[in-house]
Amino acid sequence: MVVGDIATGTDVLVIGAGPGGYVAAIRAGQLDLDVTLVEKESYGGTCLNHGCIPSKALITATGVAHEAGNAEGMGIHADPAIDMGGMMEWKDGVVSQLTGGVEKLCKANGVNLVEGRAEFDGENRARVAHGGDGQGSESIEFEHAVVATGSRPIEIPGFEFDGERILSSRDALALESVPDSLVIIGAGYIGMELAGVFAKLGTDVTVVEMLEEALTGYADDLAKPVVDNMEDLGVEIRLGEAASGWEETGDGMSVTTETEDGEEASYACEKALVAVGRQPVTDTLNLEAVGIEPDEGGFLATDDRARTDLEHVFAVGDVAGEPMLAHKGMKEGQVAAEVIAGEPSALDYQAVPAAVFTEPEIGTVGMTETEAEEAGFEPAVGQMPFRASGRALTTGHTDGFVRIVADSESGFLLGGQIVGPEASELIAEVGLAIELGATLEDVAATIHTHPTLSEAVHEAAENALGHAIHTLNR
Amino acid sequence: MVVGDIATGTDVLVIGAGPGGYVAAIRAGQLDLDVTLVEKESYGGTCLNHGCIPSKALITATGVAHEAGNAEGMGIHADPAIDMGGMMEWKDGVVSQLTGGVEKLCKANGVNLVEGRAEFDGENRARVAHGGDGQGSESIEFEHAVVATGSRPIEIPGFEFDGERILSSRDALALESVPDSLVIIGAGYIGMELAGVFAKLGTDVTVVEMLEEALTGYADDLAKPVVDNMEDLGVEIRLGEAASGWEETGDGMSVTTETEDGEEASYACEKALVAVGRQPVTDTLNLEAVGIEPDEGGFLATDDRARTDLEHVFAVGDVAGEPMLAHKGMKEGQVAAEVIAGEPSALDYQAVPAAVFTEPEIGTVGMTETEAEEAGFEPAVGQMPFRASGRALTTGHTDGFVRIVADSESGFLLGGQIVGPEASELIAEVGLAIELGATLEDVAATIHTHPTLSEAVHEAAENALGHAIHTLNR
Amino acid sequence: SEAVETSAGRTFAPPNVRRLARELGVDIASVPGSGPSGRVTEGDVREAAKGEGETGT
Ligand SMILES: Cc1cc2nc3c(=O)[nH]c(=O)nc-3n(C[C@H](O)[C@H](O)[C@H](O)COP(=O)(O)OP(=O)(O)OC[C@H]3O[C@@H](n4cnc5c(N)ncnc54)[C@H](O)[C@@H]3O)c2cc1C
Ligand SMILES: Cc1cc2nc3c(=O)[nH]c(=O)nc-3n(C[C@H](O)[C@H](O)[C@H](O)COP(=O)(O)OP(=O)(O)OC[C@H]3O[C@@H](n4cnc5c(N)ncnc54)[C@H](O)[C@@H]3O)c2cc1C
Repeated sequence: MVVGDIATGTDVLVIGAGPGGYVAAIRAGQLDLDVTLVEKESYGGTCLNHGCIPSKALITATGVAHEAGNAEGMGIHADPAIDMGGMMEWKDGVVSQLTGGVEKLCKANGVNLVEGRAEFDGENRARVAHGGDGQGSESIEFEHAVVATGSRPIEIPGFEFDGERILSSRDALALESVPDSLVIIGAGYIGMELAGVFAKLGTDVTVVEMLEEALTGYADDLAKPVVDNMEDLGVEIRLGEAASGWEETGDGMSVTTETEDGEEASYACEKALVAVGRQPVTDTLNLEAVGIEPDEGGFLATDDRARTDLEHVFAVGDVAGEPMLAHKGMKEGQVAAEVIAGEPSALDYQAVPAAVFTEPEIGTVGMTETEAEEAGFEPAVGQMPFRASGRALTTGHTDGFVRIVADSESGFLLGGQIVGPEASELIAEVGLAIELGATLEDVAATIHTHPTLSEAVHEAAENALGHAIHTLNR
Repeated sequence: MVVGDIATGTDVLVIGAGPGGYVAAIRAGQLDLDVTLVEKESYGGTCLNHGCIPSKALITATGVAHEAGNAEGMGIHADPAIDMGGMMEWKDGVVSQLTGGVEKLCKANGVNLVEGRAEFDGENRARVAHGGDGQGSESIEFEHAVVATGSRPIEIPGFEFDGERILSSRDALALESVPDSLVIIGAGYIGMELAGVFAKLGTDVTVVEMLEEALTGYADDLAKPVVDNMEDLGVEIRLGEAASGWEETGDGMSVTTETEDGEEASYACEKALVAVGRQPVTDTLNLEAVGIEPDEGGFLATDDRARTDLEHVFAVGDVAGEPMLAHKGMKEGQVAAEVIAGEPSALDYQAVPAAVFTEPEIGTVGMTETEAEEAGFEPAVGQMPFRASGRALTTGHTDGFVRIVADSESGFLLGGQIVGPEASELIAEVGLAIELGATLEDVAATIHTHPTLSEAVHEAAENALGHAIHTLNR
Repeated sequence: SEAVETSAGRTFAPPNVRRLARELGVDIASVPGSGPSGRVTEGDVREAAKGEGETGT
C-alpha cells in the first residue's frame, strides 16, 4: 500500500462512479483517452447501490408475492410468505453482480480506478484522500475533469437521518426486518415506490405530503390509478400536510404534521422515511480551487456539451441538474467523454423519458397536451385504455391507458404518457418515435404484434388520427 | 325471426369476423361504406375465442402461480394451487369481454352484423345460411367482398380430433380438468406455448416433433433458452420423431412415433394434442361461383392491395397466406377496406413482427443476419445479453438477449431478434425503427429509461456500432 | 456503391412518405433520398412528383 502523497497525471479525471461517471469513464476509455475514475464508496453510485436497482428488486419480489396472493380471480390460491432476510440477500446479490460488472467494464475499457474521496486542489489538480487511517492521499494532475458526484437525500429540519427512527431511502432499502408501521414523508416517486413495497410486505403505511397531490409533476389522470391502487393496498395518503416534528413514544414514535391552516395531526409509527427530494453533492469538492461555483440549488450549470463555465471541466448526472435520473446522467457522461475526445457530440435530444415503478407503472416522455399548447402547437391527442387491450386483459392488469400527443398540423409526435402494465417499457417506442421525428401516421402504419400491450401505442396513434379500431374515436 | 329467403344488398360483404374480418368491417364502416359482416360462430374468430387470447390468458395464470412457487431465491415462499375450473372461468370471462367488445365496436361503426355461414352464389352474390333448423337463409348482393374465413388446425391421418383423446389446440384451451399426462405432437409455437401451460399445471408433458429442431423457423440461439426452460419444467422433447399412430390402452392411450430410420417409440399418456400447423378455410366457400381458385395450399393469392385475382374480391388474414398471424390479418383487413374506399393504401410495410409467448418469450421482426446477407447487405450485428441488464436482474429473468441486425454501410436497421423477458413488447420499438428507416445511430442516440429492459435494445445498437457501455464490444 | 446495388430492392422511407409517394403516383424506389444515410424524405417525393409533372410523364 502506498502511504503518503504520490502524484499521477491523467487526460480525464472523472469524480464519482455513478451512472454519469462510469459511463463518462468507459466512453473516454473507448476513445483512447487516458482516464482515471475516482470513487469514494461503491461502483455504480446511488443508482446501483441505493437507488434504481435495489428499489426495483424489492418492487419485483414484493410484487411477485402480492400478485400470486391476490389471484383468486384467476383460479390461483396461494398465501405467499416473504422472508425479509432472504429477499434482502437476493437484492444484495443483484446489486453486487451489477456493481462488480461496472468495475469489470471499466477495467476492460482501460479506465484507471482509484478508490478515495477527491477534491479539487487547483485548476488542473485534484487530491484524493484514500479511505481509512494512514492510507494517505494522492495528487492527480488532469487535463479535463468530469464532476459526477451525484446527489444525497434532502433532510428536513428536525428529521435528521439516524437509520433507526428516521430513515433515508437508502436506509429503507436495507432494513433487516419489516416495520409494523411506517410514515413516509413525501409522495414523490421514491416515496410512492417504497410505499408500495412496504404495504405489500404487510407494513401499515401512511404517506404524508405537503402538496395537494401525490406524484406531483405527473398529470392527475396518470397519478390516479397509482393512488387508487395504493389505497386498495391499505396505504393512507394524507395530502396538504407538512411533517413538522416527531417524538419517541412508549412503544415507537409519533410524527406530527401541519396543514397550511395550522391544523395538526399526528401518526404513530415504528419508523419514518423521509423522501422529500435530493440535492446535488457539490459542497465537498472544494470547487473554488478549480474555479467554478454552483448555483443556488447547488447544481453546476452546463451547456449542451455538458461543459461547465470552465472549458476543461464538465459536469454530468444529478450534479448537472434536473431531471435527476440515471439515464439522463448516462447520456451526459457519454457526451462529455466524446466532447473531450474532440467528437461533435451534443445534448441535442428531444426528450428524456421517465418512469415510476409503482403499480401500475407510469412512463412519460416529451410534452403533455398542455405543454404542447404552451409551446405553440395545436395538439392532436389520442388515447387507448388498457381495459380495451386484449393483452392487458390476459395479464389481469387493465388499469390505465396510453396517451399520445402530436402536432395536429404535421402529425409529428410530441409526447406520450402511459400509466399501466409495463409502462416503463412501452414508453421506449414513443421516445424513439419522438427522437426520429415520426408522425402519427408512421406509428399507425407500423404493424404491432398481437396480442401485446404495445398495440395500445399503435391504437392511441390511430385514435389521434380519428380512426382507431379497438376503441371509440373521440 | 325471418324464415326463408330474403335478399339484401351491401357495398362490402365481409365473410368471417376474426381479426382480419372485423378490422376490415370496422374500417369500412369508418369510411362510410355500407358494410355487412357475416360470422358463423363467434365474433373475434379463432384469435379471440380459441387462439391468441385464451392461450395468453392461461400462460399468464399458470405463470403467476409458477413464478411465485419458484421464488425461494427471492425470499418468497409460496405453494400456489391452481383451481382449473376457476382459471378457465377467468379465461372465458376475458374472452367474452373481448368478443363482446368487438361486436359493440362493429355496431358503433355502423357495421351490419349477420349471423350465419356464407358461401358465394355468383360473381356479386352470396348466400348466408342461418344456424339451426328452419332459420332459413338469405341472399346478399355485394359490390365488394372480403374473404376472411381464417384457418383450421391440420389433422394428421389416424389422429382425427375427437376432443377426448385427440385434442386440437381449441380443445386443449377448454379442458375442464388437468390431464395427468399429455403428448403434444408438434413443437411449433402453439405446441410449445401449450407445453409450458400444462407443465406448469403439473401435467407430465412430452413433445414429439418430426423435424430435428423445436420452434423451427427461429434461430437456434433463440429457441435454446426456451427449450432449456421447458426441460427444466420437466417437459420431454423428442425431436426427429413423427407421430405414426395411437391406441387405447387399459388406463389411457399410447402414441407411437417413428424416426426417419424407422425406429419406433411409444409414449403412454392420458391425452394427445395435435399442433402441427393450420390450413386456410377456403373449401367451404363455393369459390367457383365467384370465380377465384385457391392455390395448392388452399390460400388465396393477393396483391399489395389485399386484392385477389378479381378486382372486387379481397382476401385477408390466414386465408391470404403466411405469416398466419392476427396482426398481419388486421393490417390486411385495414388495407382492403381503405382500398375499397378509394384510398391509396397498400401493404408496403417492411416487416411483420412475430412473438412466441413461451418462457422466455421470443420476439422477432425483419431480417436475421443470414437473411440480410442473402438480400445482399453486409450486416452489422449487435447483441446485448439480458444477464448484463440491470432491469432483467431485478426481475429475476436474465436468460436471453437482444440482437439487432443493420446494414453496415448505411446503418439502417434491417431486423431484430429478442429472446427474454417481455420480448413480445420490446420488439415493438425495433419494428418501428425498421419501418421508419432508422439507423443504428438513431437508436443509440435515443435516451432509454433506466432501469428498463428496453435499454437492451439501445445497448445492442451501440454494440453493433462498436461502442456499447454495458457489454463488451465484439 | 456496392451496397446500393446489392440492396437495390429496398427503399428506406418512413410510412408517411411511402403513402405520399403512392398518393402522388411516384415510384418511391426510383427516388434518390436526401435524408440521413439516404433515407427518402417527404421533400424528395414532392420533388420527384414535380419533376414527373413537368416532363409530362
Ligand atoms: C430510491 C431511489 C430510486 C431511484 N430510482 C431511479 C430510477 O428508477 N430510475 C432513474 O433513472 N433514477 C432513479 N433514481 C435516481 C438515480 O439514482 C440518480 O439519478 C443517479 O444515481 C444519478 O447518477 P450520478 O452518476 O449523477 O450520481 P450517483 O449515482 O449519486 O453517484 C455519485 C457517486 O459519486 C461518488 N462521490 C461523491 N462525491 C465524491 C468525491 N468527492 N470523491 C469520489 N467519489 C465521490 C459517490 O460515492 C457516488 O458513488 C433513484 C434514486 C433513489 C434514491
Ligand atoms: C392456439 C393458438 C394461438 C395463437 N396465438 C397467436 C398469437 O399469439 N398471435 C397471433 O398473431 N396469432 C396467433 N394465432 C393465430 C391467429 O389466431 C390467426 O392468425 C388469426 O385468428 C387469423 O385471423 P383471421 O381473421 O384470418 O381468421 P380467424 O380468426 O380464423 O377467423 C375466421 C372467422 O371466420 C368464420 N368463418 C369461417 N368460414 C365462414 C363462413 N363460410 N361464413 C361465415 N363465417 C365464417 C369463422 O367462424 C371465424 O370466426 C394463434 C392461433 C392458435 C390456434
